[in-house]
Amino acid sequence: MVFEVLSIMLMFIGAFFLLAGSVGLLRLGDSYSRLHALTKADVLGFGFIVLSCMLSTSLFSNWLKLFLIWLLVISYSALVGYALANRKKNA
Amino acid sequence: MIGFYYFLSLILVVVSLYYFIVARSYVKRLISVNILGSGVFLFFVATAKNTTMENPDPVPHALVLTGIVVAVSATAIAVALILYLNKEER
Amino acid sequence: MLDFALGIMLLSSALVSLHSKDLMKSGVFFLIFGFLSGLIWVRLEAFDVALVEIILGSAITGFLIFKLVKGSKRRALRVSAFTKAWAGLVSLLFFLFMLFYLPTIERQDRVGRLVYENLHKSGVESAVNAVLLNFRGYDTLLEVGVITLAIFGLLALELKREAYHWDNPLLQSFSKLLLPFIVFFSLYITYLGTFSVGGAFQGGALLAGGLVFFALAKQSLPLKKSLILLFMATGLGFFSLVGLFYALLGYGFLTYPLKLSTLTLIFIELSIWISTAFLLYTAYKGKL
Amino acid sequence: MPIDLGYLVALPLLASLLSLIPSLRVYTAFIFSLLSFLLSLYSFIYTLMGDIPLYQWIGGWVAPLGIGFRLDGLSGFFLLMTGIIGFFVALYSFSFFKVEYQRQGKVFWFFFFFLWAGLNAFFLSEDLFNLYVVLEVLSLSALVLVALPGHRKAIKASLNYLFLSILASMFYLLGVAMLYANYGVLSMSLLSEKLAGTHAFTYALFPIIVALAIKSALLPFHFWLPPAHSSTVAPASALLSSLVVKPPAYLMLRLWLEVLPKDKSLEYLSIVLSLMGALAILVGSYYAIRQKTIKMLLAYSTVAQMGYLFLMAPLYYHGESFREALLQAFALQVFSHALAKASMFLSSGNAIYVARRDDLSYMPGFAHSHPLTFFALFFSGATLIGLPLSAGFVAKFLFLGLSIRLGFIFQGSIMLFGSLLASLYVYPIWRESFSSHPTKFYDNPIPQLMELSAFFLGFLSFSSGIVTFLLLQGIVRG
Repeated sequence: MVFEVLSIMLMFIGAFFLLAGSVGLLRLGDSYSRLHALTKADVLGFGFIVLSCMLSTSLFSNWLKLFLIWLLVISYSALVGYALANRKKNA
Repeated sequence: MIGFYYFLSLILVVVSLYYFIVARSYVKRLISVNILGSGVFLFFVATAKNTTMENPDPVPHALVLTGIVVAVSATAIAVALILYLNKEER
Repeated sequence: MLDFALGIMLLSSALVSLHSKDLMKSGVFFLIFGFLSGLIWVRLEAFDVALVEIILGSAITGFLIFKLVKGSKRRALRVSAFTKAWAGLVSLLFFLFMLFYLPTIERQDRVGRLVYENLHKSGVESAVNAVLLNFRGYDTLLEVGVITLAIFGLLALELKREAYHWDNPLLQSFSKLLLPFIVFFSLYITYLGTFSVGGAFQGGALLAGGLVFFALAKQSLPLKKSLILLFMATGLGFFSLVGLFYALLGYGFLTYPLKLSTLTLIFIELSIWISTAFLLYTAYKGKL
Repeated sequence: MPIDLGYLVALPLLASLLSLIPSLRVYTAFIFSLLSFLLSLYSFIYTLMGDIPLYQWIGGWVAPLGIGFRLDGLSGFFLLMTGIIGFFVALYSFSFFKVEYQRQGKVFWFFFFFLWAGLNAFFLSEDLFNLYVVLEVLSLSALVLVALPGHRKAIKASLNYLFLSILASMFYLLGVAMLYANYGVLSMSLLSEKLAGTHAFTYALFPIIVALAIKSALLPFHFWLPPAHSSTVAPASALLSSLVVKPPAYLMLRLWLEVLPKDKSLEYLSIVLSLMGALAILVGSYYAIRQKTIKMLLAYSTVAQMGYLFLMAPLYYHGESFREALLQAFALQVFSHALAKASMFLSSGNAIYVARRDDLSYMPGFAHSHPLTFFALFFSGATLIGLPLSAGFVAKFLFLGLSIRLGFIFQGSIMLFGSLLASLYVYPIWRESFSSHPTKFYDNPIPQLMELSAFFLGFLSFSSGIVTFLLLQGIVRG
């Protein structure tokens, strides 16, 4: 029972960070800082959501898949952040 | 709920038909054809859901799958031809 | 409520993509339109279609369209006010015409009930793949033919233009790291197709995405040209050979005997998987 | 003994893949074109003797679940037409690509066999969605054949053709989706039972008919055809003009006669189609007469000749009792136009090979230097106009008899006037090639094979008028 409550709470925290990220994307003026908001806040929010999904599943295979998804999201969002910043600099 | 998706597919088809005729550049015309295709596929999948069985009818899903692959291959050729025309112009 | 929100977002992204003057903007919104329509397919419980739509319908089509955005002029075609008027009239009439049509559709189970009844005889558990490969296998044969025809047509035009790439060390190392996992995962998706969501086209498109990501960093595959050509032609070649083989054996064109059908279908899926991947990879590169 | 109809589709597909291998190219091209021709011939002979219509359910799954092949008199006849034209165009292309366009020759065979497989698949299939995929195969392979020469005009023509054909395919798919939503069935034979007495199909009919009209270049949508068919190599434009525009008209006839029940809206639609057909004949012939280059002239004459098939739409609607005669007249008109147009495009290829120029005034005096090509032009021109003894004449004669018996004087008179116009645009070709003092005397010889194949096609189109009773026996039987 405690797992359900915990996962719902984590889900809310994740949703809050996603909201913060998108608000940051809209509000911040300079594109570099918007990039910051996008990569940092969203990935953190996503991490919390993955954590809450992990709690709600009992199967170990799902647990492993979710962990791999989280790894992939972290790495490619860093790459995308770097790519956007790099193109912005040379363009 | 299904009626809304039928209506949505209808709007997509009509809007993309208008923009197909009025398109100023080949790229816009290509995008409008793709959106028209998505509208027709939405009509198909809405029909799949419009059944009394609990899980939807798989035949329209297979047809839409085939349709998407056909649309992608037609787009690939269209892109090659448009690139050829742009290259020729310069 | 969720459908309403998805529908409005889909419609608005379509409108922006169609109406905006700037081609880059319409390209980006076309991508958003593709992902949203993928979500709508999930909402309508069409999971296989959602997978294909997101990978093929929006990502790869979007990528192809982005190849065009830089080069093309905005004013290629002249459009007079008269054309706008009759185009508006035609689409309005068509809208009204279809509006009268919609109420005539009633709720009935069409061929779906028959598919579920005969599912055990098709050698595949997932209903969509049973229809795709066994019940309507001839459609899929012609469809593999269409994509092979399109990409070989693209090669026949001999476009000398260099595909878009960005040689950046970070991208190169990351794509090199990711490629084996993508290949393995797309094979898993293709094999999964016989049981649940997934299948040959989804896996092939996924692998194509991986290969394109690999080639994006200006790295070419270590395969010879003729081998790539062979991979591209395996889908159509193997599928029609199997169809002919069973015709020669007397079962009839594309008719699989029950005990052999699962094995044959798996081999057909693998051949479609490898050929779709390399066909779409060549579509990105524009030349061999 | 009925053969497996799957061979008719799978063999050309395999041939197209094999023709990619450079060393095997010429052998596969010859062997498989001969093989496909014999297969089509066998299936035509089967319709004369065996029990037809022959149904073959692919994968053993019967109608609503699976897809079926259907071989009856009409489809057997069109398979024969595809076989004959495919075989002779293959013969022509052997020597054509040795002499000109060597680069395009390498890839031509892949799309040639794909087109052949698509045509066989179209005339055999009886499933609406399957016909959508086959229409896409046909338009994509035709499209690449148009873009083959690679110069700017060909690419622009094929791009316009591509956009229009994708739009038409999507409309056709919408029509099929509407039919599936209402009746839950995709196969034509089941659909005819379900449609009796309902009205919902008239809505679905509109997108399908518009799509088929676009694909067969009926009047308001004919703009893509002349640039597309005139800007490509001779064998490709022969294939396009004679074969690729025919299947949509064939599907419309099959829908009209076998699937759709009698309905008020159908009658109005047939009148509209007949008017558009009549306009197509008049406008097509008018432009054909004014053309300066032979390929554009032939392309516009294709638009005009396709108008005949739609002109007779009211007859298909009212002629329930004369079903056999209507099928025969339609089949013969398509057959004669296909063979005549193919041989005219091939001989125009010869003329361009000799004169190095496309426009009519420079046509070499063929009567003196190359009699074989001149005879090909003469025979096929006679068939286009419909002079007696030719298949064109028999088709027009049958149509005329039917339109008078059913009381459609307008259609009959337009057809006669159309034949007059046809003679007006065929005559300049004869005048140029028969001119006693040609502007420039060309004596460089045309390769033997190119002349012979053009001649045989023209001769067949003319002489088949004599053996029509044998050709049409299949349709009479069912």
